[in-house]
Amino acid sequence: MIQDTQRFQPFTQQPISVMSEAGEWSAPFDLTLSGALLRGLYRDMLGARLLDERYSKLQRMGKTSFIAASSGHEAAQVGAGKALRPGHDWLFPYYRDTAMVMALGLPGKDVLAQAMATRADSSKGRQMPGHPGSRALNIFTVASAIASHIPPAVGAALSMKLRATGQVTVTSFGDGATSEGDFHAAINLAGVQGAPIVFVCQNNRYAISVDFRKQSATDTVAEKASAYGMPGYYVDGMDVVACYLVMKEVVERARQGLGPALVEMLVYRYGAHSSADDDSRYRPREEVDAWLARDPIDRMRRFLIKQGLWSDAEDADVRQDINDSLNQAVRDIEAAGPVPTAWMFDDVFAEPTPHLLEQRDSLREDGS
Amino acid sequence: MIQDTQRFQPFTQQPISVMSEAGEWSAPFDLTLSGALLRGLYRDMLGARLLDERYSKLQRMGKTSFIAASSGHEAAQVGAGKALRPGHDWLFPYYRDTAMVMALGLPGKDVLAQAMATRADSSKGRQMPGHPGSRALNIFTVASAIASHIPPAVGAALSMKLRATGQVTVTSFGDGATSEGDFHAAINLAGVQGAPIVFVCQNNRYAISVDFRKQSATDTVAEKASAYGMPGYYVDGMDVVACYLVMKEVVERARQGLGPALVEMLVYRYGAHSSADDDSRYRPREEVDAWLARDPIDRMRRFLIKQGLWSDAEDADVRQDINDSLNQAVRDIEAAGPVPTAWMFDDVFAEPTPHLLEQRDSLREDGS
Amino acid sequence: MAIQTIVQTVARTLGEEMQRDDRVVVLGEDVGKRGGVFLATEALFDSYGPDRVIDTPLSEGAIIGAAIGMAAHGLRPVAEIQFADYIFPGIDQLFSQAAKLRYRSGGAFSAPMVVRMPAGGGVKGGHHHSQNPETHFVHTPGLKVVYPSTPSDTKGLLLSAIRDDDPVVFMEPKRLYRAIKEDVPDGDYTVPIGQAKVRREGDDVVLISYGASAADTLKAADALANQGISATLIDLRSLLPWDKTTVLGAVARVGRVVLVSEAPLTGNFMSEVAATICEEVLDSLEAPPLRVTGFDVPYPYAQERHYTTNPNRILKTVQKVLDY
Amino acid sequence: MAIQTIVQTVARTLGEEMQRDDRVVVLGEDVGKRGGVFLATEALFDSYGPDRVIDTPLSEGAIIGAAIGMAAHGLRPVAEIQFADYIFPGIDQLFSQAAKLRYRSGGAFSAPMVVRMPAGGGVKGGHHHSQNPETHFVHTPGLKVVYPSTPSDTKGLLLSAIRDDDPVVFMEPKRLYRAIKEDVPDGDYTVPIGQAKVRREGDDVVLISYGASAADTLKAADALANQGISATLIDLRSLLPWDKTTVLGAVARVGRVVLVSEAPLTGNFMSEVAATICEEVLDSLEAPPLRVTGFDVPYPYAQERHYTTNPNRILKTVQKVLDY
Ligand SMILES: Cc1ncc(C[n+]2csc(CCOP(=O)(O)OP(=O)(O)O)c2C)c(N)n1
Ligand SMILES: Cc1ncc(C[n+]2csc(CCOP(=O)(O)OP(=O)(O)O)c2C)c(N)n1
Ligand SMILES: [Mg+2]
Ligand SMILES: [Mg+2]
Repeated sequence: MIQDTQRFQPFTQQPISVMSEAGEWSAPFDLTLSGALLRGLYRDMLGARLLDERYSKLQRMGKTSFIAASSGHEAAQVGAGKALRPGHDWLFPYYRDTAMVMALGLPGKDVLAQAMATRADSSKGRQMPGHPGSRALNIFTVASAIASHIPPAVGAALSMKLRATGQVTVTSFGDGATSEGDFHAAINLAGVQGAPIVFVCQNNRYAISVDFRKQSATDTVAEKASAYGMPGYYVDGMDVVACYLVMKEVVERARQGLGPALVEMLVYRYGAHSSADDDSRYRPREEVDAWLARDPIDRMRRFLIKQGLWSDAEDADVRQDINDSLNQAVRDIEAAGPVPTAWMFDDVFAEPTPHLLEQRDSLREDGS
Repeated sequence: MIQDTQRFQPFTQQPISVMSEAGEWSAPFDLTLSGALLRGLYRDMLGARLLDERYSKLQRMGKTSFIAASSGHEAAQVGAGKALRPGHDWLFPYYRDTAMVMALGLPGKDVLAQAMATRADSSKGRQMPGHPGSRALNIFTVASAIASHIPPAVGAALSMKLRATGQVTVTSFGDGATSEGDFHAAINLAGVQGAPIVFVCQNNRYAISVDFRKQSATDTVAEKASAYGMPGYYVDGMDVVACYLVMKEVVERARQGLGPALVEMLVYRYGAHSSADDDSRYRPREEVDAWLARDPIDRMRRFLIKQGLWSDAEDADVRQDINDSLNQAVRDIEAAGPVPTAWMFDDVFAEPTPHLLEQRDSLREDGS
Repeated sequence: MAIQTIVQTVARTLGEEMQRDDRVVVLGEDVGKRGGVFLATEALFDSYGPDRVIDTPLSEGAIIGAAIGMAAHGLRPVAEIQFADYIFPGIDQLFSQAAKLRYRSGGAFSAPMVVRMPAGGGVKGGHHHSQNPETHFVHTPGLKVVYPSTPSDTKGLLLSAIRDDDPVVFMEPKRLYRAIKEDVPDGDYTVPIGQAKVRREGDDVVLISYGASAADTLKAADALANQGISATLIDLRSLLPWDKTTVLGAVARVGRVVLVSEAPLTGNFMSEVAATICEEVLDSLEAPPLRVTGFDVPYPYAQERHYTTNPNRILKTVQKVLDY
Repeated sequence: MAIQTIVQTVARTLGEEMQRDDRVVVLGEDVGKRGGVFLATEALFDSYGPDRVIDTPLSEGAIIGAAIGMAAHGLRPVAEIQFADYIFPGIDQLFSQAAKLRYRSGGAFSAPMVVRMPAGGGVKGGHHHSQNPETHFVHTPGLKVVYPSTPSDTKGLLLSAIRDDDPVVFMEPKRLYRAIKEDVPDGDYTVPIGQAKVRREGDDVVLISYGASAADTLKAADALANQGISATLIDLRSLLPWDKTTVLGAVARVGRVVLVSEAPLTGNFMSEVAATICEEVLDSLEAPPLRVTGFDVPYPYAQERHYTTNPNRILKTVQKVLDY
């Protein structure tokens, strides 16, 4: 599918897009993606959106304590997630990447299990909600500290290069993350070493309440790539096909040993920063509405329908399926029951040290 | 002296220079600097070089424990130091900036006193050699940790802006420093806030033994400025007049509220990284020799002689003067005597806390 | 007097001091329009605008570093670190620059600044929204460290911290942000840095704590009182310098002591207090000084109520000390 | 056996393990051609080339962060931090990522890596080339911490550290780098992490130390022996986990103990050891456990010999404990 020639130019003034808002193909090259793949992109976006809605509901019901929803970022995340080889490439995501990890293959159930922290959570209830991970899928478990996963992502890519494994690393983060020192230290190292890694910045122009204009003196994140000797792509993050195609191109280029890239996807966060936030304090309602009108899922649906690849009836069926399986997932997760207190002392080290065993026993004794 | 028009372009491919190696004026505009200023630039470079030589000798004699010499960096440092208003603007230098702090007005004696850590050291023998500072001259006392002074420099500039003091901050560092996270965090903040600050990178293409090609995937440091929305100037750091003119322009622009700039000065470290280093392990002798042939002091002397502003006789006299005053300085510094042990407990806080007084007394008791 | 919570007290005290002293500026992530994620800087942006209430880029190094330069240049910055857990990307600035500035310059420069940070767990925040990093600060010469547990102490210590001529780390017990309301003195009310508060006098055992653990300890003391056991309750409030005199006096008198602090056990600040107690008043001890602390595991999510210094754990430990 | 210094042992042990296990890579500033500023990676670049001996850009965050990712992906990286003082720009990676990776992922990922760093003062290095940051590490759950004081222990612990499945902070006493030569066992010689070494048995006092202070303590013990005072000498070697059993056994038997460590007093690792001793064997104490440590000031330059735990200070303190 990826052609020999490079389709996309770095450092464009306008975001790269391949379909209009109305859902018309608008790229200067032909659409060669299969119908199955295009339908899959849509279905994954929809699945993530519906999961988000369910997850929010669970949060309001007190069944999980927190959500940082991916709504509005689905095109960017699904485009990126689908560009990787599942179980082969590695992904270092951040807390908002629900749609990305799902597109890579993580079941929605696992996302919710982590959020609900029952025994169904493969990470044993250790972290706050929104912090999934998977050994099988090489999804490096999310950590809350902004940008802190970017240096490890570069390290993994260096290991891939050193051992010529043919793998690629993708790491994803928000616009705010680009201000952290570790973003710079990491991407600089990747540039120097030509590591097989793609840096994906989902620029929703807010870091909680802080406007991108207070985050950076540049107009885009993409242009920062030149400071690291790598191409930077500025992409319409509401256009899932553009996101997918650009990602596919840079991922495969990295796989061929042609070096890292930075991809900025211009998106919008539909909800508040998280369930702990009140965005009306800092975001004008009109701005939110204008972006809601550009919903990436609606746009892709219009595109598919125009291409004869989707119908309203199918849409309803798929929604039903997804919701049914979410219902089942929540039931299973709850049925798994709470994690045991003693698990608190496991996995600090591969083998528990004497002091940890002592502390575990002391807690038992206290019975508290 | 600074014209209304902007003389220099940012982001040039070739380093900005205004005189040839032979000492001919080569800029597309007329030389309008006074003879006194030009002679001063030369004299400052020479003073720093002779101090370096003396300082090295003192180190070999065991009268100070360490030196990281500025030899080879004099044009860059004097050009920068002279572009500031002494006692008004602030300078945040790094350990190699001997010539810069001297050009700003710090007596060579103070540099040596700090290095010899006697009572003549205004910082009370607290730090290793090569770490001068001055309250009167607003020279923020050097700290060893690379790039750690850059965020405070930006903070000072923000304070200047907030209070409209008409001051400017200059901070100086090596090429290695540009890889630290704090460099990025700081310059990014300066860009966002339009702080009155100039970032001066003395690129000698080595960080101890690490080649600049392992430090950054870019050809220059200057081009990194675009990632922070500010101009980046690439300057021949062996041309003191170019360094001075570029610095003067960007400093005055910052003073007028037109924002920060990054200035890269291409230099070469004539000696090993420091008295603790052996550069033959990593630098080819021919490379060193080629740069020695481009000595910035010789070049400026050729220029001055061509301009009729200097003579060999004068040169000998000035050297004699400088060396005499260095002799006197060393005598005075040694005569001041060692710093008292109890000073170790002062200046941790404005007022000593009870625990520090206790510890001071306990040491007295131990008598050790 | 106004009845207010800790977090309200932070915002109002900052506002009062900004009013009084125009050198005071506030900077951090989301401290502007948003008023801070906990509203600890609420309304300041409206009153003082973007020059004095600065939303910074997302970099703790930039925040602390900028504060250092501002302070050295003559301002009195109050930097907010959104969660104490996020001090680490900025800790080099605090340790390598702020803490050593006065010393390394022989007194020529100084950094009169405050670094505020909500700390501690029990709020379902997991690994990176729950930690108590005070040990790192007290072990770094050149920093002062305070950690109040009541609204009044919050005001009194915050004013002292801003007016102090050296860098002060100001830790706020986020679990108590809205849990306690109190009449807070109006006007220029300060609490000196370095003075503990004896909240209650008793003869059977001394309980020492600070921050959110002080509230747990208070509850435990109430339960003990119901059992007829009287405790001396010391809230350290300041950790560096800490009030040795008050602590040693009480322990020497009572002979039994339990030390309560939520940070992990190994290297907990209470280890320092216990070591000092044993160094100085060993012979008055009738039982070993015991510590109730967090465990040596990353701050857990699902089991956090077992991790905190809950009153149950304190009571069991007091019993051991009394039974000794 | 080969007679070698500590720093030679580091380089040779790294070389042997790189030979044995091709997952082992070395990364840091100047570790390549330069062989490290102390030559602790000497000759490795020539043998293993730039893929396995990686000169990184000047960023401790990049160094530690990259090591984490390499380790998670299957390598066994040994990162060098040029001076322990420069851990702070990279400490967020160590604390927020490495230390918590296994735990936060429920065991799915781990970071089997070593972070080496020359530490301690007495080498005219001033503030930023002298510090002993071990307290910060031991107080961070998820990290192991070792700090050998002899060439043999350096080899034995370095091999154990590289082979350990979790992140290990490997501190090297730079003051002793070339001060001691010793016959170091050939081949696969390991020292288990967590075991102290009793260097000498005695009945009058227990002296506990580690790192460069262990050498000072040894000198003090010799001087005591000349006065007819016999000391049990414990070199902890591992700080996390530390060998409680050996320490408590010795102290319970002897009843008098002096703890020696060069880091600043407040929050010194020895505060933890002292607090534990008092918790566990209070009744066997015949005198208060006293600490000989650095002072609560930034590491000074001119007066550094007064700051270190020199034998004089140790002897005066031992005398106090004996006279009690
Ligand atoms: C090191 C660090 N500092 C602060 C925070 C608190 N925080 C959580 S999310 C966030 C904003 C992140 O913004 P951005 O990177 O743009 O991602 P977005 O949420 O917009 O997708 C902040 C400041 C954090 N998690 N980590
Ligand atoms: C944070 C930090 N890491 C490492 C060091 C050790 N170190 C001292 S100088 C230096 C190289 C600096 O190179 P550069 O910035 O290019 O300056 P130059 O010496 O070439 O002028 C290093 C790695 C340090 N001082 N601080
Ligand atoms: Mg954002
Ligand atoms: Mg350099």
